[in-house]
Parts: sequence; structure tokens; C-alpha cells
Amino acid sequence: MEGVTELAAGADVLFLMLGAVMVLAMHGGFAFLEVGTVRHKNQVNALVKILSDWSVCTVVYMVVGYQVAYGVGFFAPAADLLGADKGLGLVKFFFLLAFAAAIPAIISGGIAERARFWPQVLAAGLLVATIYPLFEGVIWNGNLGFQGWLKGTFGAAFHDFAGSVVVHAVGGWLALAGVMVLGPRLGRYTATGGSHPFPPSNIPFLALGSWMLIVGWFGFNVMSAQSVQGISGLVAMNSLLAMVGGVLAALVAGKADPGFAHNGALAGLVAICAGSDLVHPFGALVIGAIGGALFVYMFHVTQERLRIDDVLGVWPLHGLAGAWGGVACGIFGAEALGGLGGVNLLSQIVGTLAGVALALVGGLVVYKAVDLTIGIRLSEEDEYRGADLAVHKIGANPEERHGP
Amino acid sequence: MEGVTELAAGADVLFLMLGAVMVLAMHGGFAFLEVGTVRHKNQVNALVKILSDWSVCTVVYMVVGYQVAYGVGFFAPAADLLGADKGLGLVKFFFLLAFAAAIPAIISGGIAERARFWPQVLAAGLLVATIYPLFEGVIWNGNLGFQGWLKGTFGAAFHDFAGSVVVHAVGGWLALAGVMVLGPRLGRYTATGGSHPFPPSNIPFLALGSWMLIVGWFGFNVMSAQSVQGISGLVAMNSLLAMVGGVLAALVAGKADPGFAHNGALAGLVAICAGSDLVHPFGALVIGAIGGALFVYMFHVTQERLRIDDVLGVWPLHGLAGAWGGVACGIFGAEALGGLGGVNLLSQIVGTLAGVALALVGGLVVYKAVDLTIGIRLSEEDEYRGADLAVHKIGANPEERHGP
Amino acid sequence: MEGVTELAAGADVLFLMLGAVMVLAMHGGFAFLEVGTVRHKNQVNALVKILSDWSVCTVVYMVVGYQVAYGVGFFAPAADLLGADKGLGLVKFFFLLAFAAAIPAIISGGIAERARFWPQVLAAGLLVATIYPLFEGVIWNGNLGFQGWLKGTFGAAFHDFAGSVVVHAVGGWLALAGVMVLGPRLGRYTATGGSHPFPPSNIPFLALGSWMLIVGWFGFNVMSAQSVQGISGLVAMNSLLAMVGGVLAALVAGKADPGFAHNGALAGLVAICAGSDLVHPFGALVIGAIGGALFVYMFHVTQERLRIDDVLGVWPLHGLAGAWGGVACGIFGAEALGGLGGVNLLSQIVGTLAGVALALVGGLVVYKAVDLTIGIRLSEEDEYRGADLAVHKIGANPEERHGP
Amino acid sequence: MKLIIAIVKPFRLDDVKAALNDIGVAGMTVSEVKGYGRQKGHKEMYRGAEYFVDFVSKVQIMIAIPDHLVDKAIAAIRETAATGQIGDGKIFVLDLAQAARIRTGETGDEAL
Amino acid sequence: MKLIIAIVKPFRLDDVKAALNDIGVAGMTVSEVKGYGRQKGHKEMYRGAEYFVDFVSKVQIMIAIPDHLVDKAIAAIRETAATGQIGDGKIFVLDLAQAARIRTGETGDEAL
Amino acid sequence: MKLIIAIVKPFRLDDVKAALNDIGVAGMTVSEVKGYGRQKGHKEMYRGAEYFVDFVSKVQIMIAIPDHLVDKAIAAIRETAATGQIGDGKIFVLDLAQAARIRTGETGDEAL
Ligand SMILES: Nc1ncnc2c1ncn2[C@@H]1O[C@H](COP(=O)(O)OP(=O)(O)O)[C@@H](O)[C@H]1O
Ligand SMILES: Nc1ncnc2c1ncn2[C@@H]1O[C@H](COP(=O)(O)OP(=O)(O)O)[C@@H](O)[C@H]1O
Ligand SMILES: Nc1ncnc2c1ncn2[C@@H]1O[C@H](COP(=O)(O)OP(=O)(O)O)[C@@H](O)[C@H]1O
Repeated sequence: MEGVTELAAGADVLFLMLGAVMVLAMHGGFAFLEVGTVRHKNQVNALVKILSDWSVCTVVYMVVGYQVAYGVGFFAPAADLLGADKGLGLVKFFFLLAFAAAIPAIISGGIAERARFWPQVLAAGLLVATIYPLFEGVIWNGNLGFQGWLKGTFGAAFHDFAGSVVVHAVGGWLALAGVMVLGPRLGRYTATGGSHPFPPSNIPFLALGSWMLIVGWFGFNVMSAQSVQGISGLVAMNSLLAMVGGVLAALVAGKADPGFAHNGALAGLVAICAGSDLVHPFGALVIGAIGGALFVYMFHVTQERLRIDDVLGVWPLHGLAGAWGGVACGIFGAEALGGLGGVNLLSQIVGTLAGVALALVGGLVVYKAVDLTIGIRLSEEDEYRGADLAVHKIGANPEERHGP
Repeated sequence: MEGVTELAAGADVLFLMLGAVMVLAMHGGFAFLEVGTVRHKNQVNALVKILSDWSVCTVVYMVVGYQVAYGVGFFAPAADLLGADKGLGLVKFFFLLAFAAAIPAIISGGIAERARFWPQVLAAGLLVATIYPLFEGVIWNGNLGFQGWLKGTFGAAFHDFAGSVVVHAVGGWLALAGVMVLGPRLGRYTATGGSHPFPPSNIPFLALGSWMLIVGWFGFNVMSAQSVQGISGLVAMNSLLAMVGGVLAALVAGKADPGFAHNGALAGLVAICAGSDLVHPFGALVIGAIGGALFVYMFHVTQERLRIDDVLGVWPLHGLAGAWGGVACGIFGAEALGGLGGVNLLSQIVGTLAGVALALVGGLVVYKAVDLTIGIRLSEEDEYRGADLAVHKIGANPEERHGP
Repeated sequence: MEGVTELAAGADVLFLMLGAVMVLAMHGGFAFLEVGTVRHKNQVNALVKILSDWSVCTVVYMVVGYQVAYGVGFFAPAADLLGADKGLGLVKFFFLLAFAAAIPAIISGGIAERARFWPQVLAAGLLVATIYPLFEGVIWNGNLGFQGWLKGTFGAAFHDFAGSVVVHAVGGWLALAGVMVLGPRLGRYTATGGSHPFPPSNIPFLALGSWMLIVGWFGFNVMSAQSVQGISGLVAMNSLLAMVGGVLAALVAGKADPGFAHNGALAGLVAICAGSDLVHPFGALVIGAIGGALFVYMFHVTQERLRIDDVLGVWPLHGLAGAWGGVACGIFGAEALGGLGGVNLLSQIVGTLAGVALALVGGLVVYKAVDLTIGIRLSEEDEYRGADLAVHKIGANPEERHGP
Repeated sequence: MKLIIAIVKPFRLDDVKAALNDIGVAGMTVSEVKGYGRQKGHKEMYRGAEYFVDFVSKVQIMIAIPDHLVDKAIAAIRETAATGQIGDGKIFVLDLAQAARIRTGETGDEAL
Repeated sequence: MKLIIAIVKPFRLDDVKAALNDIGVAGMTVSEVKGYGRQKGHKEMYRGAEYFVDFVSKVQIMIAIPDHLVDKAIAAIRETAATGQIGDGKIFVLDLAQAARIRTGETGDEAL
Repeated sequence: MKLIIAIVKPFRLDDVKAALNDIGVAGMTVSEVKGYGRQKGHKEMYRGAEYFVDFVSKVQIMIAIPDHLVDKAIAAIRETAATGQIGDGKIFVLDLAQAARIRTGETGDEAL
């Protein structure tokens, strides 16, 4: 029996470690999705930003955020941290950090091409120390009694298996706040109502980023079970179907546009996180398809009607498809629709709205504060030259600049 | 004991999920292999095609193909699909779907640069609904008594552990049919016997695709065991050695050509799928080396002597190296050559020929049917402009087109 | 109980297989790190080199090196190789091969853009047949009594959990030898003391390589436990923290330079390999940060003061950060600093120096021997045209050369 | 007929083109060039090493034009390309001995 | 001596080159340019937004040539570059005041 | 005023530029071109197929220059661009009818 316990403990550490690494790999995906979508003069910045945000967030979440969300700290000897379960607590931290660090990675795509480097990193750190873990703890650790209240009131707590709301909607609405505080890129909109979208630099890099995200997403969702014994093949299946739904809807609604198709897959995956453990695969297909269509439609509204310069469209992608996922889980999770049941639509709506509201307000406060104190926007000249030369002193293809 | 069963069930779900995701990642590899090999004006098309084929095939295989091959459907409540084994059946579907979807991904590279988008997707869907699962079921599910007959006649069933024939040879010969129906790209061959090969656009992307395929292939082969208890280190070792054999042979035969070297690795891996669980590692090295050399030699024959415009060379790569793998398993699997035995060369030859014949005939029927009804070839003008602009209305590097 | 043993055996095979594949994927990372850093005319060469070195080393290590290090060979029927443990010995070989093959992959970046192809492959093969497995066996298999002697003398053997010294320092110092034998690239330094660094071709590819390495590194470190039961969440956590420390230090010391930031992550990971199983996470953060800063500082010294043309900076990255990792493990591993204890600083220093000395001397001997016999440097003209055209007869973007 | 070769800042191209269109210039041929002049290049840094990029990106506009439009064209280019900053560029005018339209074979002003 | 500058469709380049070779033109200098003229550009779409690509890819061929070959060269270019469709391009001819071969210092027709 | 168009080997550009600077040429416009001439291209191979790259990479330098500097400039280019090997390039000189600086409107030698 000893052997079994040992094996089970080891298997769980492996399980979460694999999950953590798969989500870490998604961050490379975030980087390339942005590299491909921004203009060439901001490619390097996209890359360095993602890596730096990840690094700063690791330290911040370890020292502050994780304490806020789960009351767990790391100021103990290594032997204690390791404990009797082969350091399960450590890989759990790693896994959840990879979620937390997705917040700035999501935002990054929205505020691309015009934010100053260090102020942007500072804002990322602040968000991962406060707003994000606050909501994370409320939903996933039962902090502040919110979940208890929902359960008492509506009969079920807010269900968000892998973070449609906790991670994606929150990230997307924080991004919206950041984008609004920063304002549009130079020349994106004219005073007379004109709109000049900037074409992307590199579709293959964008697609590479999308593939890295798609593949890693199965770690994001499946490993949210947090133990081998808790694993569910349904989560994998539903993630697949939602991704497929997202692609198909975006393909049709977006007329085979490569940007829509590759982001449609992500919209589907964003939408399924919350209910991936309890909806039926066909439900997942529909959830993903609606996520994909929503993205295509709302991307246009964001850019052209609301005139919000959200470069990668992270608000429609994560903010809206994520909120839809939170709600959808309350619909398609019902047994009547083939789901496993145990969810309540009102709980889902209230929980989703709470996340969205907190993110929007918190985001406005943090970005406004950073902007008013140290300033978060590049100077016009720096923005014009591009963040690569302005911040990093080098472009994406330096050798080319040295020919004639 | 309860704990052990639970753990074992969870481990199997994890195992197949990892395998499925690794093979999913291979599809990104298929995309980049094609992106790098085609001309710049068809890069976007390669990317969108792979993603769309995957998505359509998921739905088709779920609703039709899987039923054809294994008689299993998904029209039951989620609770039933999940069952008592943590949804093992669902990840098994996911894993096998990733194989099925490899069929259009293989074909895609052959018919690149000139096929219409939706007709091509339609053909992919038809193949994954019919021809592929038909043969898959015959070989891997014992349908129609073919395996029983082989066993009765030659003493052993047709052995194809991870699909040298079921996936690769079938995919490669289907592709040959598609390529023949489509005909060569404009300007590829002249009426007077001239041959104008088109140079590839981007070797690094091609190599990236190859790396993604190589890495994912270990999921393709090793996870074909379908349970942790069935895992075999020999499969991993043999896959390694065959890949290495393929590289080395292609390197020498191809004079350090980057296209041959990176495809040589794949040729080795294609060839080893069938016998990876029972040949000796040195046998695998030889099988892979012959696969690599065969690819190099037959690529030239295909292009220049047969004047078949198979853009990525998927017929020699998957069709021929796959068939070789089916046969090789009957040779090197023998105990006399250090293998584990239990295979029969005649069974292998007959099984391989059956797959090849079915694929060629089935492929001709499907592609001809699509061509005659809705037409599968791009108009000359669209082909000349490139599928990117013609189909997707945007090229791979849009920003560049907007400078002077 | 049968079931448990079976399950445990299967789990271990899976564990090592996953580790091996993750490290295999790192080789793709090595390739892209080099592709992005070298000039455009040497990109293809970087790609083919890594793949070829891997392939040759597989055969060489299987037939010679593994025998030298562990006394294990593969000249037995497959059934015997498979054994009763599902072929654990085979995946163990695969895993350790992936480490061995890192040696030429490390060196490759140092000697880039000027080495002849086959002589370089030959040198790689020689090193993986002799120097590397010699030291590997001494440290990890207790060969020649060196570890016993250290233990007797200082109270603890030399501890190198995942190869800061065995792999990275040895690789880095071998590379230094190779770089010195080859001499600087044409035009890199002028006789009159001038220095003309060559700008990199492609930062996104460099970053992609870095991401591939980072992700795979968790397999490199965590799977060094070599069994599920031996897994430690601390290793994953420490790898994370060291990577983060490396990024942050390189970011600050390198002023947000993309090359430094992305290599800083690797420097941190190099430095933590040795002690990842026993230092405290905050210790890992410091170790990684020092590794990152050391890289930034010593890169400059190497290039400009020592005038050593180590193209990717693999000597500071692997050689110095690796040696630092060997020593750091003796410092931060101490219980007084929150570590798990059981290490001795003197043992660490002696062990590290032994590795460094062996590598430098062995590397000089091998590279000199190859140079004097068949010559290892490209002709001036070939170097000027670039290794791509000279060796592989094709550049990275062939299509572009065929427009006007 | 004259051949005007103007070197301008890339981001002024669209305006220059529009202005030329307005005065009746129906065609032009544009290429990316690198300029060297009073406007100095910039410094880049990579891994601690400095790279001086001497050349500045410019756009070259080549216009074959009937004599009577030359002054108007020069004025139009000047008005739209000038930012008042160093590096705005140059306008060069050459005599054009002959011009032909490939499609029709028309020559002279007809061909432009 | 004259300097011929021809703007042609990229895919005609090889034929033009061959034809020039045939009449004895030994050298030329070619560059990628963007043309604007009667042949209009095209529209692209990305994520629902339209992008107008005004400029059309062309190839510019520059040939320094002895006077006696000018007419032949123009004819050769016309014959091989013409497709009969709008956008076939132009041929411009300038007087060449001087020409020198860098390697030898030869000048005039010798240098070409 | 003259317009010098020199075609040189790419790796000689820096030296040519420095030499021109030395004799007082303050500006120039440079572009990447492909040359065809006595120096032949090279053969590439990919997956067994041969590709002939006919054109050789060259750099084109365009300099508007006052008459009195023309000979000096030609000499400077020749000295720095010549390697003695086939393919060193050419120097072409055209008469420049007019020149203007966009920023200030200065014309003639002043504009250069
Ligand atoms: N003598 C010249 N011949 C050819 N081109 C020139 C010459 N001088 C300047 N140029 C071109 O004009 C551009 C602008 O010139 P510059 O001296 O920088 O500023 P300005 O136009 O304000 O005088 C240069 O970048 C170069 O492309
Ligand atoms: N006035 C001009 N000056 C310089 N180049 C011109 C001029 N007019 C046309 N061109 C060049 O010739 C190309 C073809 O011209 P266009 O008007 O489209 O068709 P066509 O050659 O049939 O008259 C253009 O794309 C442009 O590069
Ligand atoms: N008649 C010509 N007109 C325009 N450019 C030419 C001509 N002849 C040669 N060139 C250019 O000069 C370059 C060098 O010419 P080439 O004949 O190869 O050698 P060389 O300069 O030694 O005579 C060519 O690559 C081409 O760019």
C-alpha cells in the first residue's frame, strides 16, 4: 500500500508539473500571437514583454498574490516546502502561477505597440498582486464567503472549472481598462471619424502562436483537475470540441480569414474553460461556435464602432468569450442538455458579472494610477519609431538594416 | 485496491490525453512543413487549410467515421460518456481522431497551391467519413473478418502498431489520387517536356514543422499502446532509431540538403510506426534508413520521371515509406533478426497492398467526384495570384505590401 | 499488488519517455536559437547541423558512449532489451542520449558560421564517444572511484542533479576549445584591434528557440529523477525560479536587450540544474539571477576583451553559468540557507574544476586533431558566401532569390 | 519630356501621390531606397555592441512627365513632402529623350 | 550612348532578358519597384478591414546601351514584355553622358 | 550638375561612401539591385533540383553632384569599388537638368 501512496503522490506531482509546463508554453504562444499581429517595428517588444511579465509575476505572485488567494507562503526551509507529498504544493503553485501570469499576457496583446516598458511591467505586477488573486481566492478558495452566499441563494456556487471567468474574462476586462487608459495608437483613428487599421506583420508567426496556445490549453483545462484521480476525459473532449466549434464559426463568419480562424480556436477554448468538466461534447461544440462567432462580430464592433484600439482583440477574445463561457456553463451544464448538472444559471451570471466588474474597475484604477504617476504611454516619437528601437534599441531583423 | 484502480484509470486517461495532444501538435507541424515548402503566396492557405481540415474532420469523424470504424457514437448524456473510467472512451476518441485528421493533413502537402478551399475541405471530410475509417476498422477493430482471414491463412494477422499503413500509406496514396486529379501547378511542367521546380519559400519554417512533427511523433507511436500498462520503451527507442536512420540516409543520399534531411527524419518515423513495438533497435535504424533513402530517391522519380506534381512529396514520404514500413515489420519483426516475432511477411504484404489499393481507388473516386461536381481546382488567375489572396484575401506578410 | 508493480513500471517508462521527448524538443530550440542569432546566410546550416549531430550522436552514444559511461550495450535480442520492466532501460538510454547530444548542440552555437560540415559532425561524434561519457560515468555512475574519493575526503560526493557541470559546463568548455581552434569569423576582428560584431538575423526565431529550450528544460531537470516515485516538485519550482532570476538579472543588466533577456532565462536554467533538487526556491532565484548577470557581463568580456568569437556566447552561457551552478549548489544547498543539505562546497568546487579541465583539454585535443588531419574550417570563399550555399547549396529563403 | 526623380520620406508617399494625381500625373514608379545625407542615421544596440545604421529609409519616386507639368509637379511634391525637418529629400530632373508604352507602342507624351 | 529604363511585369523578366541577350546586350541592372498607373492595385481584407494596395509590383530594367542598339532594344523589350493588358509598362530613354567599367577603367561603348 | 549612377559590389559600399565623403560628396541614395553581366550567377540545389540564380546582388549608388566634382567622384568610386574581379560594376553619368531640396526649396548646386 505504501507503494500506491508513493506512486499516487508522484503521479500527482507529475500531473501538475506537466500542466504547469504546458501553460508555460502557452506564454510563448501569447508572445508569437502578438509578434505576428503587431507591426514589424514592435515585434521585439512583444517578445521581451511576455518574458518579462512572466518573470516579474512569478516573484510577485509567489510573495504576495498566492498569499492573497490561498494564504500560502514560501518562507520556510526547502524541506518543509517539499513536505511528505514530494512537493505537490510547489507544483500547484507553479500551475496556478502560470494562470496568474496569463493576465498580463492577455493584456499585452491589447495594449501593444504603445505602452512604455517598465510601467507596463509595473501594472502587470500590481494586477497579479491584487485584483487577480483577490477574485481567484474568492472563487477558487471560497474566500470572503461569496461562493457560500451564491450557494445559499441560488443552490449552487459559481462554477468555473478552468477559468473562463477567473482568468480570461478578468484578463480581458482588465485589458479593456488598459486599452482605454492608453488610448489608440497614433494614426489608428482620425479626428474626422476615419479608421486606419494596421495590417499584421506576419501571419505564420500569428498562427504559430495560436498553435502553441491551442496545444498548451489542454494542460490549462485538463490539469485543472489538479490530481490524476480527478482527471476527466470529458474535459479533454470538450476542449477539443469547443476549439473546433470556434474555428468553424470563425471560418464561416470570418470568410476564411486567417486571423479570425486562428483566433476563433482560442475563442472556443476560452469559452469552454468554465464548463469543460460538465457539459456534453455537443454542448461544447455549440459553446465554442458561439464563442468564435462572438469574437468575429465583436472584434469588428470594438474596432470600428466603439473605436477602441484593442490590437489583438483581447477584449472580445478573452473578455467576452470568457464571460460567455461563464454563463454558458450554467446553460449547457444542465442535465436537460446532456450535461452533468449541479450548476445554476443565476450563480453563473452573478459570478461572471462580479468578475467583469471587479476587473474593469480594478483595471481602470491600476492603469490610471500608473499613468498619472509615471506615465504609461510611449512618447509620440518613440511610438512612431516603434517600441523595438525605442525601448530595446534593436529591431526584429537587425542584419537587414545593415545592408545598403 | 480501490485506490489502485482509480489511479490506473486516471493514468490511462492522462496517457491517452497526452498522446492525443502530442498528435494534435503534429498538425501544427504539418502546417509549418507546408508553409515553408510552398511559395510565399500560398503560406496563409497552408495554415488555414490544416486548421479547417482538423476542425471539419473532428465533427465528421465523431458523427460518422468513428461509428464506421468502431461502432461507437456519442449521442448519450455526458454522464454516460464519462462512464466509470473517467472518460477513457472520450480521450481514446480524441487520440484516434488525431490519427484520422492526419489523413487530410498528409494530403494537404501534396495538393498544395492549387486546390480550391471548400471543395478540398469537403473531400477531406468525405475521406475521413468513409475510406479511412473503413480500413481502420478492418485492421484495428477486426471488422469484416479480414484480419481473421489473414491469421487463418498465414498464421498471423496484419500487424500495424501505430499506423505505417493505416494512416501513412493510406494518406499518401489518397494524396497521390488527389494530386493526379488536380494535375500539376501552372508552369510546373512544360508541354515540351521541361520541368520547372519551384523553390521553397522558407526553410526555417519547414524545419520548424519537421521538429513539431518529430516531437509529436513519440506520442503517435508510444501512446498507441493506449494504456500505461501497455507502454513499451521499445517503441520509443525504435522511433528514435528510425528517425535517426532516416536523417542519416537522407543526409548522405541527399547531400546535406535541408529539405531531404528534415523530411528524412519523417520518412524514418513513417516507416517504423508499424513495427515499432517489435523490431530490434538496430532493425529500426535500418528500417528508418531505407525509408529515408527511399524518400530521397523516389521524390526525384515522382517529380521528374513520373512528372507528378506532389508539392511536399507526400506520396514518397507517407505512401511509399509507409508501405515499406508495413512490409519491413514483417521482415525485421522476425525473431531471427532480433525482433519479438509473431508477424508474418505475407500478411504484412497483403495488408499493405490492401490499404494501398483501397486508398488509391477510394481517393480517385472521391476527388474525381468532387472535381466533376463542384470543381476542385483554383481558376488559373487565382492560382497565379496565389491562394492567399484568392481565397483568404490576405497574404502572409500584409504589412510589407503597404509600404511603397 | 501485481497491478501496482505493473502500473509503477509503466509510469516510469512514461516518465522517462516524456523527459526524453522534452529534451529532444530542446534540440529544436538549440537550432532556432542559432538560426536567429547567425547571419541569414548560415541559417540553413544551423538547422541541418543540429539534426545531423543529433543523429550521429545517437548511433555513437548507443554503440560506444553509453558503454563507456554505464557499461550497457544493446547487442541483445529485443526481448531481452525490453526485459520485465517494459523497456525502462531503453527509455533511460533515450533520456541520457538527449543529454549527451546536447554537447554538440551547445558547441554548435559557438562555432557557428565557419566550421566545415562533416568534420564538425565527426568532432561531435568523437566527443560523445569519449570525453563526455567519460566524465558522465565518473560523476553519475561512480566510475573510476572519483566520487568515492570526494566523499571520503570532503564528506560528500559531487552533486550534480541534472547536469550543470556534466552537461553544460562540459559542453561550454568544449565549445571554447572548438572556438579557439577555429578562430574568429572573417572580419569579426581587425588586425588593428577593431571589433565588428555581426548583428543577428532574426530575433523572433531566436526567441522561439529560447522558448523551446525553456519548456523542454523542465523535462531535463524534473525527469532527472528518473522515476515517478523519485519526482520532486522542488525541482520544478527551482527551475522556474532560476529561469525567472536569469531573465530579471539579464533584463536589468542588459537594459531590456532581447538577446540577453532570452538567453538570461537559459543562463538561469543552466545554473540551477545541479542543485535544483536541494536548494530553496529563493536560493534558486538568486542562483539564476547570478547566472543571468554573469552571462551578460562575461559575454561582453568574451567578445570584446578576450576577443573570442563565440557566436552565441555558449561559453559564458553554458560553460560559466554551468560552473557557477556546480559551485552554487554547494553554497545554497546548505541547510543554513534553507536547502536540504548533504552537499559540500569543496566537493562541488573540485568536481566542477575537474569537469572544466577535462573538457578544455579534451576539446583542444579533439578539435586540433580534426583540424590538423582533415581541416575543420571553411575556405574563406565558402565562409564569405555563407555555409548555406557553400555546404547545402541552398539558402534559407530560396524563393526570394528567384525574383529579379 | 522630363524624368523627375524625387527622394522623399516614406510616410509622405501617400500624400505626394495624391497631390500628383490631382495635377494630372497619371503614373509613377516607386522604390525603396536608403538615403545618406545631412540627416544622420541612428545607433542600435544588441548584446552590448553598438551598430550604427548610417542609412535612412527613403522612398524614390520616378515620374516621366510632359514638359508643361514639370513645374507643377515639383511644386506639388515640395508642398506635400516637406516637413521642414532635415532629411525631407530631393527632387532631380533629367531630360527624357524618349518614352514608349509597351502595350500599345505609343511614344512621347502619349506614352505617359 | 543611351540609358534605357524599362518598367515591366515581373513574370516577363526572363523573356525580356533573353531577348536583349539575343540582340547583343551583355549587361543590365534590375530592381524591384512598385508601379502606379492605369492598372489599379487590389483590395485585401483582414479581420473584416479592407486594405487597398495601390501599388503593383513591377520590375525595372536599366540598360546602358550604344546608340545603334537602342531601337533594337526597345523593339525587343516591347515584343517580349507586352501581354496586351493594361499595366504592361513603359520604356524610357535617357542620354548617357558617360560610362565607365570600374574594373578596367574603360569608358564609352567599351564599358558596357 | 550631373547624376552619377554607380553599380558596385555590396561589400564595397562602406568604402565607396567614405571615399565620396572625403572628396566632399555630402549625400547619396542607395538601393539594392540585381545585376546581370559578364559575372555569372550561381547554381543552387534543392531536393535534387537545380536552380540557376542568374542575377548577382549589387548596390546602386545615385549621386547628384556639381560638375566640378564629377571626375573626382568617378575616380573615388573606381579606386574603392574595384577588386579587379569580373563584376566590379559600372559608373554611368547623366546630365542633371535641375535639382531641388524639398525642405528649403533651394535649387541647383545648393540643393545637393
Ligand atoms: N547628392 C545627393 N545625391 C543623391 N541623393 C541625395 C543627395 N543628397 C541627398 N540625397 C538624398 O536625399 C535625402 C535627404 O538628404 P539630406 O541631406 O539628409 O536632407 P535634406 O533633404 O534636408 O537636405 C538623403 O537621405 C538621400 O537619399
Ligand atoms: N508617368 C510615369 N512615370 C513613371 N512610371 C510610370 C508612369 N506611368 C506609368 N508608369 C509605370 O508603368 C507601369 C504601367 O503603367 P500603367 O499605366 O499601369 O499601364 P500601361 O503600361 O498599360 O500604360 C506603372 O505601374 C508604373 O510603374
Ligand atoms: N549595359 C549595362 N547596363 C546596365 N548595367 C550594367 C550593364 N552591364 C553591366 N551592368 C551592371 O554592372 C554589373 C557588373 O557587370 P559585369 O559585366 O558582370 O562585370 P564588369 O563590371 O566587370 O564588366 C552587372 O552585374 C550589372 O549590374
